[in-house]
Amino acid sequence: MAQTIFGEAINQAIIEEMRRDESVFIMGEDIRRSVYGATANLLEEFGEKRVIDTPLSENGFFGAAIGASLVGMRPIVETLTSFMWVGMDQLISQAAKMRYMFGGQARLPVVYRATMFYGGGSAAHHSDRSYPMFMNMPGLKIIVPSSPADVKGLLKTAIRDDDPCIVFEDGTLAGSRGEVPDGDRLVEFGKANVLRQGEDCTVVAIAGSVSMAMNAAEELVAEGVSVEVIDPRTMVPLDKQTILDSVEKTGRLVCVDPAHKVCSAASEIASIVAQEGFWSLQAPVVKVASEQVHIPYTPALEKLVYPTKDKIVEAVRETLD
Amino acid sequence: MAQTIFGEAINQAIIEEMRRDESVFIMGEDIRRSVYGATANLLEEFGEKRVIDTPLSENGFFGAAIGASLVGMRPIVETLTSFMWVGMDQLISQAAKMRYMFGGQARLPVVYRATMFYGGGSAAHHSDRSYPMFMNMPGLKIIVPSSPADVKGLLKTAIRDDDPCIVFEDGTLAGSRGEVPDGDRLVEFGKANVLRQGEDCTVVAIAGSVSMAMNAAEELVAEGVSVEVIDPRTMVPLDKQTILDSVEKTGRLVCVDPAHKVCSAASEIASIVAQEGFWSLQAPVVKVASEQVHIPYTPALEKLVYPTKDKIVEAVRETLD
Amino acid sequence: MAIISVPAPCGLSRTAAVRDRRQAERGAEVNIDKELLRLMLRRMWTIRHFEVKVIEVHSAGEFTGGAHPYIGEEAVAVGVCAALEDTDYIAGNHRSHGHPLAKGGDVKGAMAELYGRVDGYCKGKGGSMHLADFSIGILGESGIVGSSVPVATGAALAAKIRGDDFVSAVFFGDGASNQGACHESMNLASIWDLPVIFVCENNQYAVTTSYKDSVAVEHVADRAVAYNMPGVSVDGQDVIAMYEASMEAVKRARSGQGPTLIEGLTYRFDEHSLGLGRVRRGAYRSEEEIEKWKKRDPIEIFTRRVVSLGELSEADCEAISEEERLKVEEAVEFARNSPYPEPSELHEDMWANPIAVP
Amino acid sequence: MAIISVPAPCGLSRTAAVRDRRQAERGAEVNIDKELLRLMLRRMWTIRHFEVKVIEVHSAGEFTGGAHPYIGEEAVAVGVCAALEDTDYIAGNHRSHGHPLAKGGDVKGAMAELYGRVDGYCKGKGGSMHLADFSIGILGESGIVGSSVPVATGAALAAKIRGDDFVSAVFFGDGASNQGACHESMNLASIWDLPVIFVCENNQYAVTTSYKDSVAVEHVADRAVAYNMPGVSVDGQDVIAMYEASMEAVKRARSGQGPTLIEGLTYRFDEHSLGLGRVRRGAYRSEEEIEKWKKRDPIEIFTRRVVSLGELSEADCEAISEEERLKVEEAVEFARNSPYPEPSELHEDMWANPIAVP
Ligand SMILES: Cc1ncc(C[n+]2csc(CCOP(=O)(O)OP(=O)(O)O)c2C)c(N)n1
Ligand SMILES: Cc1ncc(C[n+]2csc(CCOP(=O)(O)OP(=O)(O)O)c2C)c(N)n1
Ligand SMILES: [Mg+2]
Ligand SMILES: [Mg+2]
Repeated sequence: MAQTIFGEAINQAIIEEMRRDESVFIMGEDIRRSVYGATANLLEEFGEKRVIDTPLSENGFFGAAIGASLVGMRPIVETLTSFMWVGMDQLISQAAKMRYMFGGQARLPVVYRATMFYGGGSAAHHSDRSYPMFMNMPGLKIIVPSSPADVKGLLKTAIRDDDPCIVFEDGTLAGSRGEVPDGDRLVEFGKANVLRQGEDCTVVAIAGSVSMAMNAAEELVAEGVSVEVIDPRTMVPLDKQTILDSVEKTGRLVCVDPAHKVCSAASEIASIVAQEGFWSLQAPVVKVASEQVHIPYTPALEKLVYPTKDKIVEAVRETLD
Repeated sequence: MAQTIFGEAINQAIIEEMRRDESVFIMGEDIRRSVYGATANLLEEFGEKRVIDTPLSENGFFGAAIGASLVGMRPIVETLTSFMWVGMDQLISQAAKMRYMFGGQARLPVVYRATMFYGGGSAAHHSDRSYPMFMNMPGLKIIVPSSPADVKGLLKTAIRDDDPCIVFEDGTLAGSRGEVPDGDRLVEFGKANVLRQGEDCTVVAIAGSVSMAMNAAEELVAEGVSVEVIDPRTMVPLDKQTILDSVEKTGRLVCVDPAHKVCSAASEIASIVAQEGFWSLQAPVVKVASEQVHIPYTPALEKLVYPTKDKIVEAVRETLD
Repeated sequence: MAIISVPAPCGLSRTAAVRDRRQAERGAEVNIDKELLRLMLRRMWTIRHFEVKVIEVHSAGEFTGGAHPYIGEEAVAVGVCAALEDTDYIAGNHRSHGHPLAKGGDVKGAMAELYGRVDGYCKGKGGSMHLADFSIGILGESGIVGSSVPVATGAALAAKIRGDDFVSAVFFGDGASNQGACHESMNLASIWDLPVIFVCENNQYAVTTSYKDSVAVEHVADRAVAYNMPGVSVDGQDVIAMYEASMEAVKRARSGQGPTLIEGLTYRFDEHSLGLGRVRRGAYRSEEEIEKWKKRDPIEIFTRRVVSLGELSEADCEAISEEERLKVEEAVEFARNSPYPEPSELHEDMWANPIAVP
Repeated sequence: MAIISVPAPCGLSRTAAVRDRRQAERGAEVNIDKELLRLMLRRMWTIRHFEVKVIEVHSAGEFTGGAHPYIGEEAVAVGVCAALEDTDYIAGNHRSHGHPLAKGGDVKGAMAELYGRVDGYCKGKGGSMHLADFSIGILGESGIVGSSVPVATGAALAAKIRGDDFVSAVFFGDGASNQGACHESMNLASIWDLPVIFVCENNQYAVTTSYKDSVAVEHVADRAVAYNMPGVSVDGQDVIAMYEASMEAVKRARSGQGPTLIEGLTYRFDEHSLGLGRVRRGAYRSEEEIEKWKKRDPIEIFTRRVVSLGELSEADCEAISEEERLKVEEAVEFARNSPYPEPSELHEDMWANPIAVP
């Protein structure tokens, strides 16, 4: 175990997988000089053929990664969520759909690492948290890690997985630290992480909101409220059983999601529990997700948009009224 | 009142609005010859300047419509949902975000008419029902008409609205008939249509699934079950009050949605009721949405994907168990 | 060894590139193995009979869904694929039957796919617009115009990274050439010297829209200069010319010199599509134009030529056509008798590493 | 009336287009109104002082968020905008301060926007990358590279449809030229003869990536042939040359002859950005290269020239600089004193026809 920064954990995962498997390569904008921080030292070790700086042509190189994956390579693509709109057609029409529409012939072991910048004044064009939109489209595995250990283990699993994966890397966590187990440790897809056991209310939180949920739970101890905190870690596949089991125990559910609230991952989880866990519920499900506005530049407004510890505390209290 | 075909109602709306307002123009692929049926007779009446055939450059002309709208025009763009992936960046980064990020300076009276082909063997690339993804992104008004009268009235409202609207035209309705009121009749955004009053269960249905819900309701009469059928008609803005009021009366909710079930409009509605209408609910909310697979070409499988009258009947019975 | 002379294509003014190519052809000696000539003819006939049959059974309502006939354009795909090995890759578009058949795809599998049956290439899940056979390098057709161009470019990228010597070729239309995907892919291929061949099937229309109204340059091949790669406009009714241009491009690609843009000047003899999109016929193309082009039938041109040169006999050619016709008839029978997939198949083939169905 | 001679640009080989243009410049008489010369100098100084100040206050932590300095590139935007009227439109990109200031945007509003205050152009909601002032035709900067190119093309489409005589100009980088959006827009503009000017600011790098590694052609302007429009590479350190090329393009545009692609060969003197993206300096550009280009400071080049020609005095030029410096200082004071928006502002400005907040 070593204390590791989130960004370094990503870097380690890439390096370990590139060492392990020659068919893994990485492409993206300005990755050779590691402009976004996660691709340091790759060029030196793996050379120009496996560490490729691309032109500003997201649709083109997102698709090139797909083509390379079809013929046996395992590409990793670095991008930001906000640049995925430009390359959307390749992500949806090709990466997500190809295997099924070709009757299972295609194998697409391609990983898109999409950083979610937000929370630091990056404004409407650079603050997308778009995983719920991709959840609606079958065919993509959707990974939303919340700790250095998880991002490392899940990214490694994604690289070895034979399906297209998008790893949404929460930019608010870039500098966060945490224990990362030594050695070649994978984190399985579809296994939620129960970070904290509790009896009174289940809080399901995603990516950057997980630590807020933990802090909220901590704060609520003083009020004698015992909160169970669950991080699904992967949205596709989603470990709904762990959530349902927890709600069966607590009878209450708060869904926390940094994405926009309408048709969010929080909405999806709430709707699953409203259908499959209804008889366990003793109170309304409460969503704590981002306000349905674009991300304002000014810090005076931006801070109002996202889930916070206080909003979560409030939501939990609401379920207990 | 005249019996009118869905496609003709669209054509009438366009013609009436183009006559009324010189700044309205229409662009799209092969619209002069009305390849998709809704743009017949426009070229003859309005000429080449206002009826523009575009090259296959969706990102380019989706964006050109935005630019034209900024300087005072009111463009209508014809496309298919499945081609929107190609032009996604303009829809999201510009149409949806521009007004807010420019502090309210921009006015974008642009309408995208996006036909949803599905249900007739058009396969994975031509069968998208993507409105839930757009619902997650603030800034776009999302219209999902289910009848000739509604598509006409809502499209007219969209053309006069000063915000970007996407009108999702359900292709399974293209040939359907219905009464369309004579004269210049608008349908207001954000006003759900209660098609049928009922006491036992609320069924909220969208676009092509509305008639299935009506048929299901009809069938359930024989079992002594009285179903209330609500068509939200616009997803953004969503008339949640009408839904909540109905559930308060019936205590039961079935959400029907032709879109893929995960993070669907059905999920959103279910989550709203699980939060704000929880105390009214006497049974689990049931979602009837499309299976989470791509649309298979073969009719043997395709027919299994979507909501049907039978699935809705089953779902209503489930809420009454 | 045959001296092939080419009749002038009609209706298209020609760029320098076309002129050069055609000069080179006129009177130039062509070394093409008789077996390859037979194969080219055979594949053109496969496609022709396939498409004729598809129109017939589709209008009889034997299956639904869209289908885009390749009749009139056979020489383009066949010329290109004749220059490829089984280990090379192709990707295509919505006009999707010609490419896989030209690459040697199984006729039965193709037909069964159109019928939506389990014995189809894609078990009935893809249909007309999504034919694919990975086992012989057919990476699949795509319903979204322009969308397979980056994918084919990526296959070539893999070759470059691994040092493999396969090439990839991608077919797209004059309409598609206006998609950003084409621009981005050609630039990528050029800066990275990728072994990819961009084949623009310029049949002069995108549905009802003339390329003259939608492509700013006279020839799509003129755009190659914007990517610093060779661009050549070829008579797309002449399978030999297509083959030769492709051989040159393949040589360049395999020797690490990078991509080529080949524009095949051609024409679709039929309407844009069956089923999908009710295209009103007539207004956008004159009867004269259609008739003029139908006189330039690629199969007739080729047959006349090889027969007059004594390369193949008339009987040979007829036999080939007849064999392919029968193969298509058998394929239809095969397709009709193949079962539809079971309902339990619905969620199969979504994932290589399956997950629970949500 | 002044004879303007231009020093040779360094570091960039030149296409025929550049050579022609530079021949035309050498020794050619230039008729530029003294007031316009003063205005060009003034606006270059506005931008320069603005950016210097932004770097200073940003590194002092007075606001967060990214900002992309335009220092070294002032002549491009100023030369283009000097050829435009208030009623013409511009759109820009992430390197976003130079364009609006060159178009005559209010310095206070710009600075207050960077500070996230209510008196900013966009009430603090946009920030550095989304400056816009619709009242004088600034349709807004865009953080997504290439994304404003279709938008500007659409403004020009409106002019065409209505018969208005405004033009629109759009600024994008060498990196952006590889986006499909540029390809599609240029083709649209060409086939429809739209009054739009595509201004590529070729500062030779996209963040750390050299255009030589990412653009397949020697000059972005070489791509104009792919759209059958004039393409010209201009010395982007020479505001007069940029102005003249723009005037020609504007004339073409206003008279219905369609679009022009102008490539300004330039260089950014500073790092890619402040804040957003921690760009490691150094490795990708040599110190020599940077020094060489800094000797081609557009403001110095211009000042030396107009002074030596006797068009403006040294004192005039210094006064202009000082006035602009003070204006920027005032703007900072103004910005600091402007309030942040109230929380109640959060949901405002989403809709022109408001709906209930979900
Ligand atoms: C992105 C996209 N836009 C529009 C369409 C609808 N469409 C299908 S084929 C076609 C015309 C294509 O023309 P071209 O590329 O020249 O190929 P051709 O049909 O002539 O072979 C159009 C507009 C589509 N499938 N995909
Ligand atoms: C679509 C998209 N991809 C990537 C980025 C990240 N990014 C911002 S600026 C930039 C470089 C742009 O280079 P260029 O167009 O040459 O403009 P310059 O910065 O040199 O002025 C990159 C990669 C982005 N903002 N948008
Ligand atoms: Mg065509
Ligand atoms: Mg640049």
